[in-house]
Amino acid sequence: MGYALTKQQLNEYLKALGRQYLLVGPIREKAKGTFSDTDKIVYGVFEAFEDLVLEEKAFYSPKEFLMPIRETLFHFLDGQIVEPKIDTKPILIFARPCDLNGIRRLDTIFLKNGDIKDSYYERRRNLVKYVMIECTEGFDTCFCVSMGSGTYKDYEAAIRFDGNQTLLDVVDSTLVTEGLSQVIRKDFVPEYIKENKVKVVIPPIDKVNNSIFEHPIWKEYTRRCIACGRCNTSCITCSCFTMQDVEMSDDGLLGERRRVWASCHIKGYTDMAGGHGFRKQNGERMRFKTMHKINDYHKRFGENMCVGCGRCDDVCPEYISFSKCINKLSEIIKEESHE
Amino acid sequence: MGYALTKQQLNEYLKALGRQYLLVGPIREKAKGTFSDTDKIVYGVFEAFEDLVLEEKAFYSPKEFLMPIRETLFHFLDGQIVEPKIDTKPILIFARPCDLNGIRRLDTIFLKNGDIKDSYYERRRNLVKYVMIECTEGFDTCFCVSMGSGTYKDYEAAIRFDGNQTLLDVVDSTLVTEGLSQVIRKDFVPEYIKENKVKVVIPPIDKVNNSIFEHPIWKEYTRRCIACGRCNTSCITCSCFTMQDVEMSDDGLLGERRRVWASCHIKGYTDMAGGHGFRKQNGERMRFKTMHKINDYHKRFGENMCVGCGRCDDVCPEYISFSKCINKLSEIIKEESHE
Amino acid sequence: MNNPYMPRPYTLISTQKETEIDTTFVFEAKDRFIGGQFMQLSIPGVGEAPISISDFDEDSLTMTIRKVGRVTDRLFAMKPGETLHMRGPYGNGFKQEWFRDHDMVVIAGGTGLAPVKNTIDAFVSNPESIKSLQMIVGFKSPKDVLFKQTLNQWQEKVPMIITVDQGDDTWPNEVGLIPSHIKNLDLTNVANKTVIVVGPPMMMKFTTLELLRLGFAEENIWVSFERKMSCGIGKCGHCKIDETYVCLEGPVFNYTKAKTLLD
Amino acid sequence: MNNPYMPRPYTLISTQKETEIDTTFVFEAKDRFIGGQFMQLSIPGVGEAPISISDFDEDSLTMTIRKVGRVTDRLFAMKPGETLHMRGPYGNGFKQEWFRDHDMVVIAGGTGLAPVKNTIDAFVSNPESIKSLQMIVGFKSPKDVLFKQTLNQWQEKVPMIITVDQGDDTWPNEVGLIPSHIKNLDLTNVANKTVIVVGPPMMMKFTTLELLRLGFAEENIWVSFERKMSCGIGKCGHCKIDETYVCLEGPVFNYTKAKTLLD
Amino acid sequence: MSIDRKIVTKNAYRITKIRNKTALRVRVPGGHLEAKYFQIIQEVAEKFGDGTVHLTTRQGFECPGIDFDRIPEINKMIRPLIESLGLDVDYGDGGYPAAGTRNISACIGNRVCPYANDDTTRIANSLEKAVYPHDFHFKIAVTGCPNDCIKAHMQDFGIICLTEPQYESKRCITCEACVDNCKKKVTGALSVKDYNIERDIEKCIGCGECILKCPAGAWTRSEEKYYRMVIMGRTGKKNPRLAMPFIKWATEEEITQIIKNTYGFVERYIDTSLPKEHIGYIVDRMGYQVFKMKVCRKGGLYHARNFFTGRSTGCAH
Amino acid sequence: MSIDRKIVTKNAYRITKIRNKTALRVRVPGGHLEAKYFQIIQEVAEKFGDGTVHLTTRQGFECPGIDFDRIPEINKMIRPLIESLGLDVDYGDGGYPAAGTRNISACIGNRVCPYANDDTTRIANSLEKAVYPHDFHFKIAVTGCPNDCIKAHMQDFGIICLTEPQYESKRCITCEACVDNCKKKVTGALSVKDYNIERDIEKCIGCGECILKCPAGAWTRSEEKYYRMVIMGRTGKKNPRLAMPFIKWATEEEITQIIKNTYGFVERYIDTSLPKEHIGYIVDRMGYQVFKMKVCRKGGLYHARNFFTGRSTGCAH
Repeated sequence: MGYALTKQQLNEYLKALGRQYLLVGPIREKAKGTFSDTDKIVYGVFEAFEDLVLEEKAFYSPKEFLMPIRETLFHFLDGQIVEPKIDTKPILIFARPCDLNGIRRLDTIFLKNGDIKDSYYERRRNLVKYVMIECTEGFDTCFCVSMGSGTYKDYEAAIRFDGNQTLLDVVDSTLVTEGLSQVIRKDFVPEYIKENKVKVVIPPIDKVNNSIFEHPIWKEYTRRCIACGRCNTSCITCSCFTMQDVEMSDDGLLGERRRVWASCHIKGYTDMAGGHGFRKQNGERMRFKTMHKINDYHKRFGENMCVGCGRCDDVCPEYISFSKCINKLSEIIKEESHE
Repeated sequence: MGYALTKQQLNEYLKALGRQYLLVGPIREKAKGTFSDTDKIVYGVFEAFEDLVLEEKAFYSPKEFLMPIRETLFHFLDGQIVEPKIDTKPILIFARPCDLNGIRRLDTIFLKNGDIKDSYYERRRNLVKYVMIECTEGFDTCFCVSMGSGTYKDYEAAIRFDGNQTLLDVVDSTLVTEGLSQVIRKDFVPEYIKENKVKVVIPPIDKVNNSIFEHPIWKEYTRRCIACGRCNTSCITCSCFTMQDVEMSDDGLLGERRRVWASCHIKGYTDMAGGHGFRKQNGERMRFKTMHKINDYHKRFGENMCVGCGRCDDVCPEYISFSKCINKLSEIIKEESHE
Repeated sequence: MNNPYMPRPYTLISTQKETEIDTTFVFEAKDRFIGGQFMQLSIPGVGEAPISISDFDEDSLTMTIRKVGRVTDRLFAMKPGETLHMRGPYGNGFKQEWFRDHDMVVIAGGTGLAPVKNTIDAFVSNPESIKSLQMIVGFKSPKDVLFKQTLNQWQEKVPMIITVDQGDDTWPNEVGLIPSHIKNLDLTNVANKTVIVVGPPMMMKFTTLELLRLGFAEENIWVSFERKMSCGIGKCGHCKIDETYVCLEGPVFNYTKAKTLLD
Repeated sequence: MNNPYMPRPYTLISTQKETEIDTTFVFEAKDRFIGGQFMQLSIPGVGEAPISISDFDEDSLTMTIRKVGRVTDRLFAMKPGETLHMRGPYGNGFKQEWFRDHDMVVIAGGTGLAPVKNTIDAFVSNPESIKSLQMIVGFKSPKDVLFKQTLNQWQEKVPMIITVDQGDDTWPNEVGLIPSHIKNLDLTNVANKTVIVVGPPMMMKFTTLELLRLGFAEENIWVSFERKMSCGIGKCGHCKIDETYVCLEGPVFNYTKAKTLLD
Repeated sequence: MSIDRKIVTKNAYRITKIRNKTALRVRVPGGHLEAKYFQIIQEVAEKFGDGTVHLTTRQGFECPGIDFDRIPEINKMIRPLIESLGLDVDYGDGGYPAAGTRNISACIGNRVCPYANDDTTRIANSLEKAVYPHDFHFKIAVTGCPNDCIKAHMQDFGIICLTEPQYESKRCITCEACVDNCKKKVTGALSVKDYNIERDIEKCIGCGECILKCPAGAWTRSEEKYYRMVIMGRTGKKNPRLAMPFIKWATEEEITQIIKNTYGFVERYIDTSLPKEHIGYIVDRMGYQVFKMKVCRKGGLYHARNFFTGRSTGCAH
Repeated sequence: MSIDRKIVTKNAYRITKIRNKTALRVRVPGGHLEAKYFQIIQEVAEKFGDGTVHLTTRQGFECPGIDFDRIPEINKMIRPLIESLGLDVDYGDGGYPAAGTRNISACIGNRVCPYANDDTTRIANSLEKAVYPHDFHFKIAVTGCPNDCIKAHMQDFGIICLTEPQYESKRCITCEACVDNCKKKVTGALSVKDYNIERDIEKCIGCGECILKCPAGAWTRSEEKYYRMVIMGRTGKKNPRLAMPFIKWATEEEITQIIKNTYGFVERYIDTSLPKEHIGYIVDRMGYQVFKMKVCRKGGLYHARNFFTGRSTGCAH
């Protein structure tokens, strides 16, 4: 069902939705940027349209509403093991197609990899619905079109912010508030981006073999990459985590177990008890991530993990471009196939 | 008797003179300037024409050949008081009219002020003869014309360095060397400077009275003058000195008494045993010097002490101009006379 | 919530010190296990650690554990009768049917003997299930030797090379790295022999290279991987190698697969 | 070389301590002096110092000297019979003929009494040479009083105010600065009285001001200047004031001249 | 040649080694200026000077080889530059006041540098407004972070911009990048406890490196900006020394007040018999305690927290 | 946006606070340049940057707000400037090597300053030739006199130009200007004895102030020029410290050799696991004695006179 809302109507609508849902979208955290006197755009809870930041890409993705950076799995109390409760208010995430496609990758890992579902993810996932923010232009580093993730159809609603008018397509009837009955109905079919400035060519899966592991390109990244992990933390599809157990009382009776985001770039990712680890070189880590995003996951699940949101490019302090890396790899594989 | 000498003849003549006389003229001391990588032009012993520096004014005057900066008056040895001997080789000073007129002022002070002649000055004075270097252009700070000291007639010889030719007028027959008989005779009457860039007006002696002592002009010099004494040490006419007694052996039996240049600008000039002194303000010292140079001495001896060589202007680290000071004073006295 | 991360309590029945740093723990357990699978040992407030199952029967679960971190430190302080938590079993394990009627060679290095112990025991107890069995077991030094009694029992029944990298005066067996002993096995019909290789990464690497050199067939070599694991159920990502999750598809791999798993 | 700087030896005959820091030295001397002239005391290797002549006769020279520097330090260490050097006398001195038949007032402060002592003695010894004599002599404090015996002798013969800036219980005479006592002099026919004023610069300044205020004539006032002197013969420049050399034209000046000598 | 040396040098021209030649000195507070004024400097150097320019360590231009009598012309020419730099303190075409208090210098600050915790040029300019014109020999510099590129530790007043890192444990992934970095490059103020990062506030120097290193946004900047002031550092012939800590976690208002108070202190205690007694020597002479009491009492700073104990003991905090 | 950060920053461009914007940094060895090149800086700033320029404390220009992809154009444009500064080390149009060893800075030196004992810019340029291009993190500065306007005491190698004052008693008038000044402004190395000036050579720091103050030319400059080198000073977060004296009365050749030897020392002992270990920390780690032995042995300096004892005792002179 399509609507055309004025700014005022939009805010009234959001207010009404807010009673039902926690509204999450890209917002500005004033002066909370990494560098002094800079802001940080993040996904956070908002109330009104004016809170939303649409002209800049958020530094972090909305994934933390599905998999918090730190999530407590258990509380321990003198032998008892208790699952913590979470806020059960439904969440409405306003996000672009790339991120929504990214969340679908998270679903895959947490719910479809192996026989066992991740119950913590699932219970949050079940609380979330999506309002797709129409995105036809993208940003400088986006390459969603190449990744086939510029479109998304499974939204509960779609929205176009267009000057003074906002167009809304509501699929999920629970999102049709009473107020909407006062709003002009107007059919709205969201458009999708047709071309990014950045284009990548994914090497064909059947052409990729282990010989690429030995290629000097990874050495280059050993030189350049500082293994800070920003590409992982900002990535909408990175889903790795590590367990942390904490004893909160001296007698050890009170404690908790949590999981926190892990990063395949950051030291310790593969270290086992006893100290042995793998992929000590930063270039090996770059390779691992790259292959995961455009090859391994694809082999397992039939689509690429990477959705081309380009955040890894935006946040790399060493200005390493993942899209450039993919294209380089493609070139290498193309050349090797020809040989 | 006039001569025209080639460069070679000149140097041969100088060589011949050098056997008889210590030749003294303006020479360059390489890298011995106050500031690093600068030279200092001073009056010193020279041998050849090339040693002479004519394009720059010497920092110090030639007076130190008549009154050394330090001159030992007596050596003491266990009760004996001994006058030191000096080198009795005659000295031939090559200098411009201003300096030669300045030396005449020294003669006046040392030989004619009071009934008693200064024997130390006299014995050196008697060794010295003068070759007047013709000076028709002067330097930027010269004001000899205003002081009437741009001309000098009592020279033993006069010399004009004129490109490849040197013209010589010899008055003193002892300066006619054998070699000169080989040289072309040419009448030479030295010319004198007619106008300086800097002109001063000396306030008429009868118009100067004690009221000038109170004038704020001296306060200005208290602010500006740092009492370093360079104007005195560089002055051709400053003749003040102070006694220094030194015991050279621990038992006090060996010692000397010397006199060293004194400066009416430098602290201690008027301090008596017990500590009382006069003219504590630097402006008062400036006034004292100024009046001495253009008024007091004139009252005593009928001509101004200052010969307008301008060295005090050249050497003042605070860029105080004595010629400007004279002119300011003239203006003040002129105005006061009119009132 | 059907929570796969929820650990269950297990009671410690007995412990057996194997070496200075290795101890065998026996827990009461009624679950069904496969040798080579692993459990997530889980001490509330301390952490979890993936531990290979070294033996089991209907009522018990045995794990030989090295003291190498926070979790095992706590474990080593426990006394029989106390309870700890675990979840699992995870992984594929050594499925007995893979080896039925094979000429078996088991090569185990150090703690690598633990995950394969149950399998060897099965071979030894049921010699009819396989064609033949010979073994190489290696340790760093005599004081690192695990399962001494068991080894003695096996040795009575099976051709077996027991070696240490560095011996001492009392050491009655072989000395030298495991790969150097492979050629001393009975290598008749080598192309049809099946090998299980378990041990530290370097040992596995050089052992398989030697095996291939001596004519073993890739598809007849089985290895077990050890990796960092946080979840054991294919979510946390740590154990992933290429498109393979060790916790799901491993830890036991046929060499034809294992050789493609490059870190 | 006729060397005017050459000092001559003089033998110390006797010393007389006047105060803690002033001592009167008597030297053997046949030269001719005028009271108010000065000698350049000259200690080889130590220095020279201009010292006023306080008294003299055909055979001796007396100087009352304050211990204030290197040269006087040495002098004070000397004993009668020892020799030191001097050159001089220099300066004009108080010429007796200037004062013949005058109504004389002598005002002396502190060590200023020394240069004028010989002149006062002449007045006192030859009262006929002048019309009248009265005196003010001032010191800082009782312990600074010079020539105590002489003062007593003079006091018997001449109207005399002896004052100290600051008295004590034992002080029998006046208290207060010299200028404050001038008005207590016999000031009849003041315009024709002649005054000799000798003392420290400030004392001379305020004394002359007071004298003028009370009606003394400028041309009847005589002062003696003290200045730094290195040569004593008009070369070294130190004592020059305007066009005047104190060593040559002074140190004694009529006030009509002295008032123009501004430092 | 007659010039009033003191007036000339106070008016941004210096005495040079070469007799009768001066050099124009243009101080650039905070070191940042619009490029268009480069033209003026170039023109001065080429038309009146020897065609060269020296970039001074206090961030000024120096054009040597200038005749003294061209000063009025040059003053007219540099007027737009002087005005744009905010240096024009009622001098009109008479140049601008210099010497005395030296150019307030600053590193490039957070206009450009990722490490800087504040806009150092802005602070330099605002301090300039607070203290100029002043004859006292003061050196002030502002540096954007404790790395101290401007060498604040060699100034009378070195101002080091700080942020107080805010830790949000729920965003922390315990990667320890902050801890490792702090140990390696800073003061080791961070440690891990129970997978959380603990910040030793005594050791923390407020550099903000932890914020820069954090991949997950667990560390962010404090809303307030803070400043550490180090004092009485100096080069010089007599006894060069590193500046000593004076106040930490101060506000901009506080540091400005301290500097202003110090001018009052100098006014009262300077030894005018010396040519230009440097503040450092005055403090040495009067004693640190006296100085501290005097500059902190005014403006109510005396009881402020965060003062360092200073060089002598027993100092009230 | 993809750039090779390490290559870019090594090539005089920096990472700035603003994503995708860089800043050109042009170091000016010794701080002195021809004014005509100001045009180039201005043009870069206005055409490619944000129209502003920062004057750095190490005497460089920094033009912020530049897009990374304009680097090649800018490199072409600045080529004449780079060449004139002698920075062109086989880079052609590729810019010039920067970072690593920092710009060798210098006070204005004796081209202008009356106090300077040498042409500091010349020395900076000659050291530049001796050490560039080099990746090691070194800071070197040359100051014309011990007044140390360049803050040599905060460098790894601070070079202080000296002269050894020559006293000619027969020209001395005992005005004591030198003595008073040395006591007031310097180290009190001069005293009067029997109307002559005595120079305590232990106290004398070779500043030459006595020469400047002498009205009679009794003090003159030594024919040889000398240098004092202070080492291992630094700012920074970890532990800022004043440089320590290392060698005094050294020749230019000697100081150059010591610096060159130090590069060898670093090459051998640097901890490459750290991002860019700073020479000061390497010396701290290896110990002063090892450092001294290594840098002085080569080139025969080990037994040179005039070494300071250094921070530990028992050091061979």
